[in-house]
Amino acid sequence: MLSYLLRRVPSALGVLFVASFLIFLMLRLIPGDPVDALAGQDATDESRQAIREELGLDEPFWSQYLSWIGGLFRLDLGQSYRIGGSVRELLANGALNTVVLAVTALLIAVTLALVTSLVAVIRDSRWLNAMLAGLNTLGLALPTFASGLLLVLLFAVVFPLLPSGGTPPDGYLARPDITVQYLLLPAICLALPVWAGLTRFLTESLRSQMRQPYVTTARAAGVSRRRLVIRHALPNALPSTVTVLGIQVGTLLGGAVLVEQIFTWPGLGSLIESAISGRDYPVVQVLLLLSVAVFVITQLLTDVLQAWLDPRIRIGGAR
Amino acid sequence: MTAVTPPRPFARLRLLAIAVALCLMSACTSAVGEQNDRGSTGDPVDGGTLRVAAKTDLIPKSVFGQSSDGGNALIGLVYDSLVEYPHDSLEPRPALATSWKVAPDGRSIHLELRDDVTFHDGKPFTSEDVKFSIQTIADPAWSVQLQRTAAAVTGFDTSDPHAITLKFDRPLSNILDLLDIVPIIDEDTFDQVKAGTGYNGTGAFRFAGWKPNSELTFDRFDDYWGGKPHLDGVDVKIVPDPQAQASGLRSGQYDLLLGTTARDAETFGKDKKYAVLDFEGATQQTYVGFNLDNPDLKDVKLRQAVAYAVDRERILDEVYRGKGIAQNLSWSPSSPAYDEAAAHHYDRDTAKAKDLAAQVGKVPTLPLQYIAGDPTAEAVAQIVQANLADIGITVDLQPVEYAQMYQRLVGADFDGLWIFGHTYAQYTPATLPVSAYPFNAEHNASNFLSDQYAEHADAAWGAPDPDGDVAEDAYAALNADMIDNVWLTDLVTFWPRIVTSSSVHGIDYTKRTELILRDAWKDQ
Amino acid sequence: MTETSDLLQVDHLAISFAHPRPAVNDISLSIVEGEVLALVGESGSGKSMTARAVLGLLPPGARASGSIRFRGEEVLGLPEDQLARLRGRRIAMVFQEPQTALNPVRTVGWQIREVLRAHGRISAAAARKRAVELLEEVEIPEPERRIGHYPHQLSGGQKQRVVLALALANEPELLLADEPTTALDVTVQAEILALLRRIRDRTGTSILLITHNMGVVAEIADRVVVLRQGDVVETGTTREVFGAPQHAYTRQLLDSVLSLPAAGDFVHPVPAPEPPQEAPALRFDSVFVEYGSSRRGRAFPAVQGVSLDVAPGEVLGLVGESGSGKTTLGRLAAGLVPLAGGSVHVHGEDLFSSSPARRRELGRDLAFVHQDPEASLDPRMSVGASIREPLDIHRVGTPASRRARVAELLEAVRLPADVARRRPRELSGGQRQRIAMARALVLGPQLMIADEPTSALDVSVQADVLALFGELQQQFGFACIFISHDLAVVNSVADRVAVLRNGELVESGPVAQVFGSPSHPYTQRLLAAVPAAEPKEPKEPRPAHLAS
Amino acid sequence: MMRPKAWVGLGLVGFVVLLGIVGPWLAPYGPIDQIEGANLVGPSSAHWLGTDEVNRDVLSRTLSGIRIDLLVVFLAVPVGAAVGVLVGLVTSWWNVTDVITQRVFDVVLAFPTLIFAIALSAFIGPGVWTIALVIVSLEVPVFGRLVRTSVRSVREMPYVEAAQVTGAGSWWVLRRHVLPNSLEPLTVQLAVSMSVAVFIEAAMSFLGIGVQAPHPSLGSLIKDGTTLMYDAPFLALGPLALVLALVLGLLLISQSLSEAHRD
Repeated sequence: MLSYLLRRVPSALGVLFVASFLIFLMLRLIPGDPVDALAGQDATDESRQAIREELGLDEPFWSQYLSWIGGLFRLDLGQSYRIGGSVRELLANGALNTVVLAVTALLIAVTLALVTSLVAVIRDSRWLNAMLAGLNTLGLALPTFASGLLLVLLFAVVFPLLPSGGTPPDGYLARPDITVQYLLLPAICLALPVWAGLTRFLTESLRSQMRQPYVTTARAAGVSRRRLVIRHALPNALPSTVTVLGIQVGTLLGGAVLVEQIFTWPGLGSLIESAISGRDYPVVQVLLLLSVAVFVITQLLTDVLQAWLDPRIRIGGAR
Repeated sequence: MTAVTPPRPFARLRLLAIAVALCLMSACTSAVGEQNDRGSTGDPVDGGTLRVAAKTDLIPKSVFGQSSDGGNALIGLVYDSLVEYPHDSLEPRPALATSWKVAPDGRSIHLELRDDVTFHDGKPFTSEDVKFSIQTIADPAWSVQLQRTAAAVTGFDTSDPHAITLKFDRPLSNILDLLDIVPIIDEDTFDQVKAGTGYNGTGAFRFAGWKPNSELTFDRFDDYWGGKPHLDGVDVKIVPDPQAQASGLRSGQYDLLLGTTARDAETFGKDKKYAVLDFEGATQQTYVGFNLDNPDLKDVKLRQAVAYAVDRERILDEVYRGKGIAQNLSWSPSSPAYDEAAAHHYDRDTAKAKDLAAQVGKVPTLPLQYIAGDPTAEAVAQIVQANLADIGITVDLQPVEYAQMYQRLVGADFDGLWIFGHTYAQYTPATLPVSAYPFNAEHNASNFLSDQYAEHADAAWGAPDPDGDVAEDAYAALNADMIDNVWLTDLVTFWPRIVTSSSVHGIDYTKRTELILRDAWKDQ
Repeated sequence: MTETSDLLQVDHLAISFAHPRPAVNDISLSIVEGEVLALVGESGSGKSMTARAVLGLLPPGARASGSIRFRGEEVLGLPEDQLARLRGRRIAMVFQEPQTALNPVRTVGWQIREVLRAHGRISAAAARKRAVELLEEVEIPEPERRIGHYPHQLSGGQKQRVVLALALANEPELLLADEPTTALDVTVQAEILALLRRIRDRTGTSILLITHNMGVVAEIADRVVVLRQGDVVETGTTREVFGAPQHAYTRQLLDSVLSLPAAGDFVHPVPAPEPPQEAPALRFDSVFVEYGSSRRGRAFPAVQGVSLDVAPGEVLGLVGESGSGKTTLGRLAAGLVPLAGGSVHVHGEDLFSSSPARRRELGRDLAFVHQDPEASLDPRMSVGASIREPLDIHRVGTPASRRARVAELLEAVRLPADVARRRPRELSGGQRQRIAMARALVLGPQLMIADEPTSALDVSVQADVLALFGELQQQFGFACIFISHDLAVVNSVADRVAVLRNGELVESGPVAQVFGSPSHPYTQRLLAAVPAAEPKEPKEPRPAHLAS
Repeated sequence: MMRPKAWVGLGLVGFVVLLGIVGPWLAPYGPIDQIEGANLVGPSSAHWLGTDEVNRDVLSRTLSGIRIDLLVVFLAVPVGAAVGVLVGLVTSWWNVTDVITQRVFDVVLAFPTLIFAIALSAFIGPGVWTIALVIVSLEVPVFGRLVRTSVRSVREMPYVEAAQVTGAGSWWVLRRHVLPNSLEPLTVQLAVSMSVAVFIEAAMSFLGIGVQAPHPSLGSLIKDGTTLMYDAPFLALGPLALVLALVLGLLLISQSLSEAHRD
């Protein structure tokens, strides 16, 4: 099990390193000099040069890259050009909001996907299946911003039940009941496509597991359908579902850009937009690398989770 | 022996669902309802937090320069200036300075300062703070548009802590503009300003915290020299999308919007639950600029053709919903330099425009840059594009992010045409050609350099009395420069409009569109 | 004709599907208590569907009519919850494929407990105790340890024993066994059959045994019902059916069963083929093959030091049980697996040290026929294109001459010429294997490697294909490695035979010699395990082998 | 035999495609014509879908905007798919190239699409070609991986081995066996990718980094409509319905393709 994990780590690190280099290179090629934005109209060549030196932009490319990577290992993410504070502090706030949103969305999506696909397969009724398939396709076909705006219009404006956006005013922990209300709409909006994709996959794979001989064996031994689905088919369907979930998690950050904009959720998505438009390299490069790291770590975790869920990998083939 | 009960997962799920539903329905308070049910009594009451939605966030490194909603709110709430202009005139009122007197030679000013003012951290306010504040603004690192004016203040007599004499290296007709604009800051805590961690001022509200891209919070300053404010505090949320601001006000999450579109403001204005405040006097201008470094724009006939072609009335009516003035001149109507005839010199005349364009000959496609993601700018740009198409000029629209737009303005490197806003037209006329980026006679965003213009600007700057005859002549000359050379042409002069819920009262603002909330209160 | 003592009574059972598919027409049968009834037929005869109908396990869309009575009570059309009470508790079922019949992510103990729980509450300790008992009953060693194991940690035979334990857990009165030994090696098959018999003897459980293998029938059944395309062809005691088959189809089935030479048949060695004049068609010189990567330290040997010659025009049978390395050896000859040691010579030329171009050239004389008729032809190519492909690869002749050659080969494998335009999925398994052979022969190869070419086919089809193979071999005169787990098949086609076990050569020699008087004990055991296609007198159980 | 699902899907997509092709001839106005005095008027017989805030006929803009989406869906996706298939096919046959290519694909796929899109638009500026480039660079690894999976499974098939034993080279096998047998999963993915492409166009236009004013695309029309959600809720409806129809149609096609593939 451990060696299984260890074998995957080097390639994950490789992806991260290549990505870090590409990000760094790409940002240096983007037209627009950050010094222009900072120096102002009345700046002299001397003051521009001073800014350049202060930001380390006068050093050669490689040494800039290496000092950045070196800083990453010391958790020193650099200083924001525009905002002035350390990138780490800037990120901490946004990251918290994005993580809270994404994790809530993920929990909603996974819970709902489990419930809907289990009910669909256990009940196996024609109209229920048709209804779920319809909802499902709609969930996949509705663009995130359209569903987001619909949710706002319906639940915040026409029926003012929930806030139209923003984070809870006193933080997440002070009033859990208020927090839930603030989270509900954006999380549902972000969860919708994940739920749809996951439900579709899980339902299909549960159905195909139900056709497997081992299910027939258990059925022939008198095991009820509900137990067949939940206790027999589900554990077999989970490993591959986890992989699909891993891919979905990777797309969550991209979806968060839209959802955060619609619900004015001050997370990494909105941060990256403003940082890119402001040519705030230190923030942009860390954010880009972070999104790659999230993806890579998610893949790693899915691999591990998948292996753990499947005794054939967990225990190995030795008799 | 333990009996094994088969688990009943659905039963558990059902319980959970019921629990959540019950919690949502009864036990919990609604985040929305809590903020809506309030009755109005009509009299000022203390307490409550004003929740403001702002479009753009504070940028600490240019807090005194590049204007942003967040930065403006910060300056308006936390800091005071020495004098204050009323909205509708250029006759300043006392603020931190109780009285002032400009020397007869126009080369110095003496100010008496209040002696009962302390900073939020308890430090008393003295003349040294004035000196430090003006010197800070004079530092090019902050890219403040008034930097040139501030830099012209070369002598500081701070021997009396409650009075100061400022000496100039030349006559400054717009010195009071500077004193209205410069926030009085504290040297001891200045390190925190650039880092965005602390802002120590003398204003009615003290800075409580900033979460980048998210919110700024302010608490009431009980020892404010102008009396304790009614509000407990102010929360400024950063909400870049005008649509989200409107939704937030409707759903009761915000009390005051700083970034509504004209159309949203119009819609809200028809609803009794909301109030629309026009910041009259704090006028802003939208203009089309020309970068003369682009060879296609070298010919003034082409620029004049554009000035004749644009349909200012339509832009005013359709985009700004009629709230403003359509004119080609860059002054506010209240400005001493405003000239009714000159302001309508370039009223729409398609025939003239076509004629001028024909004289230029074949014009290649011109790039037109405007603020990306700003519905107002996009609408204006598209109308301008259509207007120019009518006279046979093709324009390629290029949206540029706000930060980039500002950078290009500062660096004077727009590709060709651009649409942007300018301000300072409501101040002493000299401030505009001396300090505003699009007009600065020494180096401006259009790369328009003219000795004649520089001379006229200097004359206006040095005029002993901004309303005097010398000044009047200089203004007339400047107007002629603008009309002849057209390095930019104004489209619309408008005033910012903010929307509040009708439970908010007593909102005031500075000429620079900064919120003043020392007398504001909220129905409880 | 209804007898009250009948445990199960099936009357005029018919099963139909919405779309055409093998179904059950009219089947009637009965089982009395303690009896082993064999349901015999080829694929499509409806034998499995009949058994599934008893437990209400028909696939969705199937409609059954007629009557199925269990102890006089109608079970056909019972609602799901009542069927669930019957399933496992009173009638249990065992399926063909032990590899997939167990839940791969649950332990053996869990699965037994689950089956016990399906019919009433049981404490964890009691369930564990019962699980151990059951594993003992199906003769799995170290049951205490095995209940914590996952299916993939067990051998095929052990898995089938666990499946049996699951079926027996709730002491059913009737056991439906659907081809319970088909997927197993012969020695394991013999053990499982012996176990089934002992269970019947010990518990009195009746067994409905579904099989296509007449040898298995002869070994264990009391009575036989022969099915053909959904109808009962013949019913009788095993003795009657084997001794005097009434129906032509029964006779045909019995005739197509291949037999081995009886022990001691071999007296005079058949004169060995003349000593090879030319280089052998294929020579293995103490070859080694490893699977897995040695770099990661997880390589295990698949073939160890095997030396063998195949003379031109000779058919060498390669036999052994699963894991013996016979398939690997065949793939090695085709150059499909890397060589870890030794050398392989094809017509005197070293296969693995020649250049890639030369190896492709050598391919002209080499052909490979795969076991699985489903996968041995590209589903996207027409039959004609598949047969023509080797000609296309080596750019032999003109398009017209290639077409002619395809027609020639189709005739040789006795298929109509118009088959060339069809797609593989339109053909039966036997037809596809003929096409695979035609493709293999199109370039007139000197050496053919046939990997279990008939093991997926029904017995009667298998007999036809083997006969065809013999004729083709005569006609084209190629040398052949014929790989099979079925000793009787090898007996019918091969000149010489090599017996493999765990990657090593056990013995080799002319077929009659090796099968007639095997010298190695393993070969003897292998031969003894093959069920003979004639009923035996009841005799004392053979010594139980340890589970593999 | 085709399922009703496939017919509905084809019908929806065909309808949108037809509108996109003949639409500009049916449109009463030019897509960027500003009609004097018709500022944000509601749906009427003169303007079926109303007019927008700069006096343009929304119906005409919608009909014209479809073309951008068609371009993205039926040009960018197939180009990305073709490149991906070619790269995947060629590189996955040999272990060394396979490992390198897969790592590169890993890196590209590791960037969330929209974040990649934002970064790219900062680099080359917003516009239709930016959308196309985002989609192409997304689809290349998607299809490359898919083909790789096919190559890896098809190369183990007995019919491939039979050909190899007879002397077929790598190219032969790739061309004659692997490619044809990979087509089914590829067609399913093609339909899925096309629906994703509609999303990407819409999302990028929504974020302001897609098609630029004054030219319409379905996504930018929806964005324009939503900024005027309270004043003119009718603006976004037409384009939104078309996006839904297109995505729904493509999804139904992909679903019925994969179901047909499975049976």
